Amino acid sequence: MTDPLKRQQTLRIRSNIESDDIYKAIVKISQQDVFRCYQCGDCSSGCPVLEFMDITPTALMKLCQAGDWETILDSRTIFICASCLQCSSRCPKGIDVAAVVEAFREIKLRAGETIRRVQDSPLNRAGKLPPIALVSAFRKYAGV
Amino acid sequence: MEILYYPGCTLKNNATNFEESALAAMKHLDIHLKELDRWYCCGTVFSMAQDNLMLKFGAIRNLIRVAEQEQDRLVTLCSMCYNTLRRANAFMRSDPERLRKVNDFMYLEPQTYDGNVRVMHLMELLDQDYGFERLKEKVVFPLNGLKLGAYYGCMLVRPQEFSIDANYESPDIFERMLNSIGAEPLDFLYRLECCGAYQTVTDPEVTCQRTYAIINSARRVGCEALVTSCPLCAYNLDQMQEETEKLFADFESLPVFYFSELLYLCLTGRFKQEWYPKHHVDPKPLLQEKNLINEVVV
Amino acid sequence: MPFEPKIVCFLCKWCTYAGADLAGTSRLTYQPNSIAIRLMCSSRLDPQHILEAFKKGADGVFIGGCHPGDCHYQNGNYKTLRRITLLKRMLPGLGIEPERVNLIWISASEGGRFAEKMNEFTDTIRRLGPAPRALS
Amino acid sequence: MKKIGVFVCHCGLNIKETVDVVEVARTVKEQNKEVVFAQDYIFMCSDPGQNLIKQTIEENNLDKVVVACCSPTLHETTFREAAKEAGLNEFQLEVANIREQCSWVHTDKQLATKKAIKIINSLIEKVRLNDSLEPVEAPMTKKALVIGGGVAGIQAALDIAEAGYPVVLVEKSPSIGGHMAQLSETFPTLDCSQCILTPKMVSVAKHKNITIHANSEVDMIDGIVGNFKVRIRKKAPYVDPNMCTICNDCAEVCPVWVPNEFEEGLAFRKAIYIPFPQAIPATYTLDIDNCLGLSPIACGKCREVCEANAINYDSYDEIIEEDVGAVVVATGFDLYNMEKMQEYGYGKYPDVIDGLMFERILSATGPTGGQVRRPSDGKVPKSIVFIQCCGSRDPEHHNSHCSRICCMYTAKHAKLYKHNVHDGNAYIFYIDIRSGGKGYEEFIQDSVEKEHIIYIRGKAAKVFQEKDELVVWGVDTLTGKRVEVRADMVVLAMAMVPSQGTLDLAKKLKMSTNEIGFLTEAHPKLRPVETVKAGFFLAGAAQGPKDIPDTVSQGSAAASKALALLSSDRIFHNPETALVVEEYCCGCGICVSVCPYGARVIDPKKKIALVEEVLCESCGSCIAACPTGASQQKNLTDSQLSNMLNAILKGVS
Repeated sequence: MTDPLKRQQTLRIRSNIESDDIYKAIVKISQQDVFRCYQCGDCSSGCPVLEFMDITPTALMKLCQAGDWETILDSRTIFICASCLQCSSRCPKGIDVAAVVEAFREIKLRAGETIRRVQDSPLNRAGKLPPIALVSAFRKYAGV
Repeated sequence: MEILYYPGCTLKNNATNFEESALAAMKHLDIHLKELDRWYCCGTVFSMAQDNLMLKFGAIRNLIRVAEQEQDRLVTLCSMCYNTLRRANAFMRSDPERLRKVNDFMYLEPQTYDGNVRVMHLMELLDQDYGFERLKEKVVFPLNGLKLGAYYGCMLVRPQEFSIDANYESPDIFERMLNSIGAEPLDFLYRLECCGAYQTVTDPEVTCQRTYAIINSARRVGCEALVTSCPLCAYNLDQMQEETEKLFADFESLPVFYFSELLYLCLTGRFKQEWYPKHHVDPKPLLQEKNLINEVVV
Repeated sequence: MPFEPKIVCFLCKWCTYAGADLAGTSRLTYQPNSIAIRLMCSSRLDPQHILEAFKKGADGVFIGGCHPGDCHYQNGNYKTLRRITLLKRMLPGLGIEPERVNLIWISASEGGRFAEKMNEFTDTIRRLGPAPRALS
Repeated sequence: MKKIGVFVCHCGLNIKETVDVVEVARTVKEQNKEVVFAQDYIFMCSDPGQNLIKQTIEENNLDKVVVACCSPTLHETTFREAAKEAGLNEFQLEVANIREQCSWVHTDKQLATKKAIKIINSLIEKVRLNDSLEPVEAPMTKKALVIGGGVAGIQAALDIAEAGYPVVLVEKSPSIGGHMAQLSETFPTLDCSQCILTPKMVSVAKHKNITIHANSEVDMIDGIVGNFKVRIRKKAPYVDPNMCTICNDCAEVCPVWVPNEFEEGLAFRKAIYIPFPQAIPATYTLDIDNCLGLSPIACGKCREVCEANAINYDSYDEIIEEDVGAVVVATGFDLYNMEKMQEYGYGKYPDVIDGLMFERILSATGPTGGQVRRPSDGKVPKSIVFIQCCGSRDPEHHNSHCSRICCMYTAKHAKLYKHNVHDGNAYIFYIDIRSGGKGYEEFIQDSVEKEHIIYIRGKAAKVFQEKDELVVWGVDTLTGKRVEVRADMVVLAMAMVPSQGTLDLAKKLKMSTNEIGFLTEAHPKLRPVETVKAGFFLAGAAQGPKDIPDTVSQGSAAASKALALLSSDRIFHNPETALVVEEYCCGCGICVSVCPYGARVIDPKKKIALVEEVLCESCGSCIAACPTGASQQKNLTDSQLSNMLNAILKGVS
C-alpha cells in the first residue's frame, strides 16, 4: 500500500466529478461542499494527530476536489482522525472537514473493508479498556 | 432540585468513582440527580454520516425516555454522552422530515419524539441553575493551594454550537468552577486539545503521544494534577500513563481527577478509599501533601 | 381556449426594472404573460391602480422594488410595503385572493431571481384561474 | 389630433428573430388612429436610424414619438437628443422596451409579437399625454466638502483646492494625517511614511482654499447635487489654535495619563495633548472625557500655566453650516477587532499585537524610539512570528474579503525587523501571497532571498504563552509537516474593515455599502469613484482595502470628478417632478410627511401644498399618498397610468 521507496505519485484528476459515484456518495454522507475549500491549511495546523497521518487534512480536501479517491481511501489519515472537530470548528469556509473524513471512512466500512480490527487491540486483550473506548472504536472502525 | 440524569456506560464500571462522587457531592448541594429509567447506550460518538439515521437512534431513545417522564431536561456527567445526546437532539430538530421518519420508525414507542429535550452537562447546571457563587458558599474544605489544569478535551467545546461555553476558543467555565472551590486553575497549552480518544484501542501509541504532550504542557506551567469530565479522557490521560512511561523515558506522571471527586472533597473533606484504586497515578500523596484530606482514621 | 393569465407589473426603475433587463441580457426566459410599467420608485404606485388593473381585467399584479435599505429614494420601498400590506388585507372583501398581488424585492443584479419569481407568480395565477370581476 | 410616429427596431436579429416587426408596425398603426407613421428599421440607434427619426418628425410634423427597441436605460437619451435636433421637445419621445423584456426573454414568436404590440400601445398612451418639459435649473455652489483627513482626503482636498475651488475638510480626530501618519516606512520602497506625508499635511494647512475642521464630524447633509447643505459638529475647542504656541507647558502639568490612540495604546498621553509633533492643526487638544474637570476646584492647572492664554474653559460644541456643491467621502478604515481572534490570544498576551502597533514600534518617533522592543517587558525580541489573513478570508467567523495590503506590509515588517535586529528570526505564516503592485513581487522575493525570512504556507492554528515565550502552532501545507515555533512576539495582520466613521456616515447619509460596510461605487469598473448618490464621490479605504498608491490615485480621481461637477455654472435636474393641481389640494400635508427630500411644503398663505422642483427627486411617493389626487407626477399622471393599463389589458374583459 505505502510505497517503500516513497516516490511521489501522479495526482489523479477526474473530469466531470459531479457525475462520479464516489463524489456523490461523499456529498450524500457528509452534506459538505468540498469545493468551498481554498487550501488555507487551518484544518491541518490545528490537527492534534497530524504526525500520525500520511496525508494532511488539507491535502485530503485537495485530493477530494481532484477526485483522487484511491489515494484517500488507501490513506492512514481517514482512520487516524479522532473526530475532535478542531478542523471543523476553525474552517474559515465552514466546511465540516471531520464529516468529509468520516464519509470516506463510511465508504470503506460500507464496502466491508477495514484496516483496523478492534478485537486485535493489545489493551483489549488485557481486559482494561473502558466500554466508552470500545464502543467508540467499534463505531468508527467497524461501522456498527 | 431534582433533575433527570443520564449515567452512560462507563460510569457504571470503569468510572464508578466519577458517578458516586458526583451523586454524593450533589446531595450535599441538595441537587438530586434522578437516574433515567431504562436508559441505554447513547452511541458514544455522534456519527457524522448524514444519510444514516440508524446511528442516532440510541441517543434518541434515551431522549424519548426523558419525555416519557414529562421532563424537558437531562443532565450528563460524561462529556461524550453530553455531546452525542445534544447533537443527536439538534440533528433531529433541524429537519421536520427527519423527525417524522424517526417517529415513523419507532412507532412502538409509547410517545412520539419532538426534539424538545435540553441536554445539559452537570457543570452547566451548576453554573446556570445553581451558581458557582452559591457553590463557593457551600465549600467547607476549600482546595487552597492546589494547582490544577482544567482539561476540557474536545467534546465540551466542539462543535462550537454545542460548546458549554460560548467562547469556545477560550472557555472558562471549568476554571470558574475550580476557582469557586478554592483551587487554582492554570492555563496550559493543551487544555482544549484532543487526547486521542478511541485511538487508544487500535493505536495506543497515538494516545501515548497525546498524553505525553498534554501532561508535559500542564507540568510546564506548574499543574499538580489534571481535572477532567470525560471517562475516556481520564482513561487516556491516567491509565495510559503506564504505557506512556514505557515509550518516553523522561515522562513524569501526574494525577488525574474527575471534577466531581474534587467537588466531594471540598464539601466533605474526604476522598473515598474505594476511589483510589480507580486511579492509575495515586492522588493520595498530593492530597496529603496539600493537607486536603480530613479523614478520621477509625 | 386554455386560460392565459394577464399580469401587470409595476417595476421600480432602479432595481427591479434593471433586474428585468438583466434577465433579458442574460437570455433567461419566462412566460410572456406579463407587461411592465416602469415607475421611478415602487412608492409611486397608488393602490388604486392595482384595483383598477383588476377592474380592467388583470389576473395578477406584480410589484417590484429595491431590497430593504437599498431604496434609491431612501425609504420608498418601505412605504410601498405598508401600502400593499394594507391593500392585501382589504382584497378578500372585494372577492380577490391576496395572492394575486405580489410585492417582491429584486435588485438590479438579480436577473435570475426576476425570471424565477415571474415564472412562479405566473404559475400561481394560472393555478388560481381568472380573477373575479367583482369590481367591474 | 396629435400626430404620433412609431419606430420599430430590429436590432439586427435580436428583436426581429422573436418579434414580427413588420406585423408590429402595421398593427400599431391600425389600432391607434393618432399614429400617422409606423415603420420598422434594422438599427434605430445607428446614424441612418436616428436620421430616419429626425426626417420623419420634420416631414410628417410629428408631435410625439415612440421608439420600440432596447431598454430605455440604454438609448433613451440617444433618441431624445435626436428628437430635440428635429425640433421636438425631448419629453415627447418615449422608448418601448421590446428587447430585454420581450424578444430576449420569450421564445414563442406569436406571443412575443402580441406582447410587443401591447408594450408599444402602453407607451403610445403615455406619450399622448406627455407635456413638453424643460430641465429644472439651479445654480452650482462652487465649493467642495471632503470628509476624512487621511491621505485620501488630503489628496482630494489639495487637488480641488489647487484647481481654485474652496474646500472644507472635516476630520474627526485632532489631527489630519490618518493611519498613514502612524506608519513607519512604506512598501516597496521603504521610504519613511511621515517624511512623505507631512509636507502634504503642511500644504493643506497653508492652502488658502482649504478650511480644516478637526475634532469635527458631519452631522447631516441635506439638499441635492450642486447645492448641499452641510451641518458640521465641531467639538468644543478649549485651546485656541491661533494663540497656542505648542510649548507643551499644559501637558507637563496635566495630572492625567491615558493610553495614546496615535501610539495604538503602546504609550501614554496627557488629557491635554498634541497627538504627534507634526500634527495639523498644530495645536493642543483638551480631551474632555478624561480631563479632571474644567473648574479650578477640580484641577485647572493647564490654564494656569498657559502663558499664551490660549486655553479657554468656556468653550462649547459648535455647529458649523456650509453650502457645498460636491462631497468627497474619504472616511477610511480601522483594523478588525483583534479580540475576536480568541485562538491567537489577543488581550490575554501583551506580546500579541496587530500590524499598526508594530508600525509604531518600528517608527523612529514611536514609543520605543525605533528600537524593536516587545510591549510586555521591553526585551528585544529574538524571533517574531507574523500571521497573515487574521480575520480576512474567513466568511465563517470573520470577514470574507481579502484585505489586500497585509501580504506586503507583513513582508515589510519582517524586513524592517531584520534590519533592526540583525540576528533576529522572522517567520511568516501565509495562505497566499498577493503582490500585484509595481515592484511588489520583487519586494517579497527579496525578503526571502536577502533577509532569509521563513515563509510557512498555512494558517496558524493557535498562539499560547508559556513562561515568557509564545508558542505558535501551524502547518506547512507544502511539505505537509506540523510546525511549532517558539517566539518572543507575534504580530497579527488584522483585516482592514470600514472605520466606525464610515459606518456611521453611511447610515446617516443613506449611502449604500456592501455587507461589511465598505461604501459602494456606482459601477465597479466604469464608475469607480462615483456613487449612486449624485454629487458624492469616494476616495480611499472607505470604499475597500487599498494601499497608499491606490488611495492617493483614488483621492485624485474623486477630486477630478468633483471638479468636473464644480466647473459647470448651473446644474440641471430631471423635470419630471411632482406637481400640484391647486384646486384639488386640501392642504392636509400628507405629502409633506412622506417626502424624503423636503421638497413638499405647505404654502402658508394659500394653505395648499407646493413642490420645490429643485429639491424634488421624482420618486412619486407623495403622489401615491395624496388622498385627493391633487399631487401628480409630470409625464406620469394618474390618467396616464390609467390609460396605460387600458392599453395593456385591452380586449380582456
